[in-house]
Amino acid sequence: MKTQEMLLNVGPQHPSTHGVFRVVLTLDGETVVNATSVPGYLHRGIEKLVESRTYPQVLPYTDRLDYLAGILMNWGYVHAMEQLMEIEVPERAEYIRVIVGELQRIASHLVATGAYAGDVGGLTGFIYCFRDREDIMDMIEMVSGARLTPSYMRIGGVAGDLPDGFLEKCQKFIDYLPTAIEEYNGLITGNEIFQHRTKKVAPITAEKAINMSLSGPILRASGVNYDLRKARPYSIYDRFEFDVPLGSNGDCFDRFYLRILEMTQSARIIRQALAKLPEGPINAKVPKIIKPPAGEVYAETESSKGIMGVYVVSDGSTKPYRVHFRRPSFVNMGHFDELIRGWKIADVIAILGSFDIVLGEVDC
Amino acid sequence: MENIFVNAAGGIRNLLESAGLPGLAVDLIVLTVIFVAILVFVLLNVLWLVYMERKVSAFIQCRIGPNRVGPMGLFQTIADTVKLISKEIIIPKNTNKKLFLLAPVMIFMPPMAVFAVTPFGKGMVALDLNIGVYYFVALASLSTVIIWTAGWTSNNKYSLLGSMRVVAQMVSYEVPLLLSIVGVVLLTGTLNLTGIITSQQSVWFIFLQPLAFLIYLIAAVAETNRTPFDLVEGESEIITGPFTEYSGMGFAFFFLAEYANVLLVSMLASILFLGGWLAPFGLTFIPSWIWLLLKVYLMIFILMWLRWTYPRIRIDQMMAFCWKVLVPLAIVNIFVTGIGKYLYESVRW
Amino acid sequence: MFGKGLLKGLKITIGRFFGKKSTVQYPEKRLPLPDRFYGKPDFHYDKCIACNLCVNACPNKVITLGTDTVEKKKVVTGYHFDQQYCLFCGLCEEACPKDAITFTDDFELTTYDRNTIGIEFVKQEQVDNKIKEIKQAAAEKAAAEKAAAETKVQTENTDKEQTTNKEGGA
Amino acid sequence: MTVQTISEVKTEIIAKYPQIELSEAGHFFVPVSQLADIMLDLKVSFGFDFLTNLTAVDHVEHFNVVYNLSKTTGPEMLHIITKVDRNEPKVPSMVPIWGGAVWQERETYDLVGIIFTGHPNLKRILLDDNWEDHPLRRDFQWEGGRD
Repeated sequence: MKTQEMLLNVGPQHPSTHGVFRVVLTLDGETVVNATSVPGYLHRGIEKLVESRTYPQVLPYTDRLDYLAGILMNWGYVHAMEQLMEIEVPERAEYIRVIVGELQRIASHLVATGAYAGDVGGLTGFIYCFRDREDIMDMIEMVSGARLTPSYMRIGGVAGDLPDGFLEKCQKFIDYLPTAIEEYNGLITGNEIFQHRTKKVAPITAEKAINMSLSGPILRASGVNYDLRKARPYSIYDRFEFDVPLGSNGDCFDRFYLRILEMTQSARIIRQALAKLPEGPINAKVPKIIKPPAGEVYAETESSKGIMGVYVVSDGSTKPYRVHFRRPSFVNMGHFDELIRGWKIADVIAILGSFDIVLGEVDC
Repeated sequence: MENIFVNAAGGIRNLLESAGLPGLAVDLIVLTVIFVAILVFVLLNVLWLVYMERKVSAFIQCRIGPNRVGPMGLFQTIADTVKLISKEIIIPKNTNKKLFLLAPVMIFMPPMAVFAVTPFGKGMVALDLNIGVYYFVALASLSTVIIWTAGWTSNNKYSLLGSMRVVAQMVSYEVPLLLSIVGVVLLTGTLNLTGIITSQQSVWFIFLQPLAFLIYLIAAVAETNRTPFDLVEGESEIITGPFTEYSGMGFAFFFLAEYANVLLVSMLASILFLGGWLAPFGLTFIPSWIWLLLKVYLMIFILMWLRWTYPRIRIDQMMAFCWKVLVPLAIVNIFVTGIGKYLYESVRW
Repeated sequence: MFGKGLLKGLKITIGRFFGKKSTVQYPEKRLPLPDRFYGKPDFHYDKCIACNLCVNACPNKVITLGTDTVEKKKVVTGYHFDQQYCLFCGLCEEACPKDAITFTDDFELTTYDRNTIGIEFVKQEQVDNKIKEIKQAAAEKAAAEKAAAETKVQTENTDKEQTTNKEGGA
Repeated sequence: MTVQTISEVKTEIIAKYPQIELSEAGHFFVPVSQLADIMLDLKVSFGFDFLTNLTAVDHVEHFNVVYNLSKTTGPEMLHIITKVDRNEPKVPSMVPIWGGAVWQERETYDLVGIIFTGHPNLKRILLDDNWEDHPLRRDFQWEGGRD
């Protein structure tokens, strides 16, 4: 029998590439023989754009990197700037940052969880996750005035103090979260079909994960205990008690389930931060016109997708000489082509979903 | 109430006969009327099912669902159909135009043809075929070819993948479907659908053949290409599979035919396992056709409930599940049924 | 046991089937918006002092401020807000010392025409009124000054006269 | 393994490789010619197993290629800079040492135009394949659009 390999273009317009991502698959029947990822359809040249903006003006652009975790992206940038300018952030601002940052992390993981359920065909799980994410979006809207692109952080602090009613709402959500997680576990995680679809699919060994510079839940699913919040605590993460959930097989199921476990830990952090929230100023004394000393800095924070690094080169003027964002999704995707070889089309979608990419971040 | 439709058909027949028409012409006209009635019944149900699916999925997902067009959004499907009719039918380049356009027209044929032999109530059957079950199985497998035609002529790689999946899936799941029905046929000794219903007078076959019912249910879900076996459409993987290139009414036909199939398999499930139009607990004051509809809608609801709960299975797992689990189980079921029947007949409790 | 998870899923979904729905019937019912919401921008002409801070703060050059100097006073002659490029980051609002640019909670910003999406906040009559006001104020001030100067001159003159008289007297 | 502070690690590295310059801010300046060897040794002997960041900056008269290494077992981080001649921007690829460099090097090539010798697939990644210039160079000009 004569057989022929088939070239299939998945994307840039495809229901489950999570945006405008394209993979060119060479298929033998349903099995992937070769794969080439083609990102760049959402490339806006943010790194170039910000060269002509002043330092505070860079901030709204960071929102648009990982638009599912805007606050964490803000944080990465302001963290780097604070290191460059050696600014001491006031206590209260740090606590507020931790609270909204962890809320945003839960929101981002909820999208990942829900979208993953949708990717393997269970749309109901998707809607449930988005229903609960809505509460977080409301809270973020409350503090920052926008749902997706908050631009909430400022160099040396945050844009505004927590509004009235926020703490109660946050507390209520944290109390509610375990019930929601139980529901996801019942509907998605515990489902045998789901487990068949994801367990033992595309495992990544710990060595490979480190070698490929994977970060975030993908790295930890392979059993590598590397969470910047623990390994190199920035901000005030050394004051909170929380665990770093680890996977054992590094397969799709572990990558998925790790995010659910991380939500619980984030909730734990928020609970402690709410209890300890001090009074005080929310902004450090920062000059009106920000002119950092000439030099360069590279600082990392742990975003929901992995390590968010920001590299800023200053020439002493009001505009950055060069800003580079190390986007976790982008670096993680470097391993994708190699990983999907030999799996079925349905697995390709499952693997892509377990990577939880955001195209705004991949393409920058 | 009970005999409203039977009486209506009889009335027409009497009217025509009294008008002095020859017997053959009377038969022809009455049959045409019955078939048109069935057609209308099926189409109305299909429109309702689209609405119902949207409502059920919405309710399961904490939403409200369509509620703007008409009272409770009842006319939503009609509005959608009107929209689809008014849309342009796009035909891809370099395709076999005739086949491409023929497929959506043909897709309604198999389920419609099967409805000709299904009893809708006591005495309410258009053609009381002796080999009804056989006829159903034979015709139901026809839709494979039609969907495959659609996928092949679309000249699209996603459609091709989808249509290959159709062939693999539907051909495979025919086997357990058929084998699960064999259990029932063994018990009754007839292939006539009305005969099968009347032999459930004392006990429904779901209690005698629970395994067969389960296998039938799973195979039926697979036959209708619904989650967890919706690999053919597999929205997140291969867009909508064979229907990717269809627009406007072409797409609508496939979409509606899916619901006609759902209606069909649910009806067959009620007939084969749930006692058809027989009333449970002696509640005979409710007409038989209402009982059948109730059972059919219960089955449909279960199918929808499954669809909005489960994720999709993968192609190799699906095939393995069919050949390694369902088929052996069905064969075991046949053996057990056969032995059981033999014992029952020889012991004569 | 295999199938337990499947049954649990069915239990959850049937529970939700009969449970409370979370949809809000949007155009009729609306969720409350927080105070900080960044909706459609709003400009208060009278508060603006034409300091240009918002223009400089904007990352995307959305705002163009037209100014004119009338009687040594800055008058805002135009405030064009090119909404299609707005990032709704709120940096302009933060930069403004007089709260002249604020954001309302109107989020329905779609228009049928691309040309209508930019907002020109300042109306000509506002400018005219302002200029008139300033001119009037200036005129009044000038008149007052003139009057003051005249009285001053008069007093000076009388002073002079007195002194000359005195001198003359001496 | 004894616990070392980051400055101790740095002095140890400097002691082993005197050709490395240590700047005031604690950044390493490594000559291009020895980059590959030193990087490999940093991974093998010093345990910097995680390449987090890789990028380049155009300093008009030369390029700086920047590497950030860290450890998955500890908090240490290294900031390594290599100066590259602007007319011949060639740097050995890190892909054989850290597979994670594969996309980051493509991105750096795409946007700054550094050529990584030995990279398995050095193609443009974000921009169009027919794009001509490297936009993050300081002399990049573009026409049209809103800036």
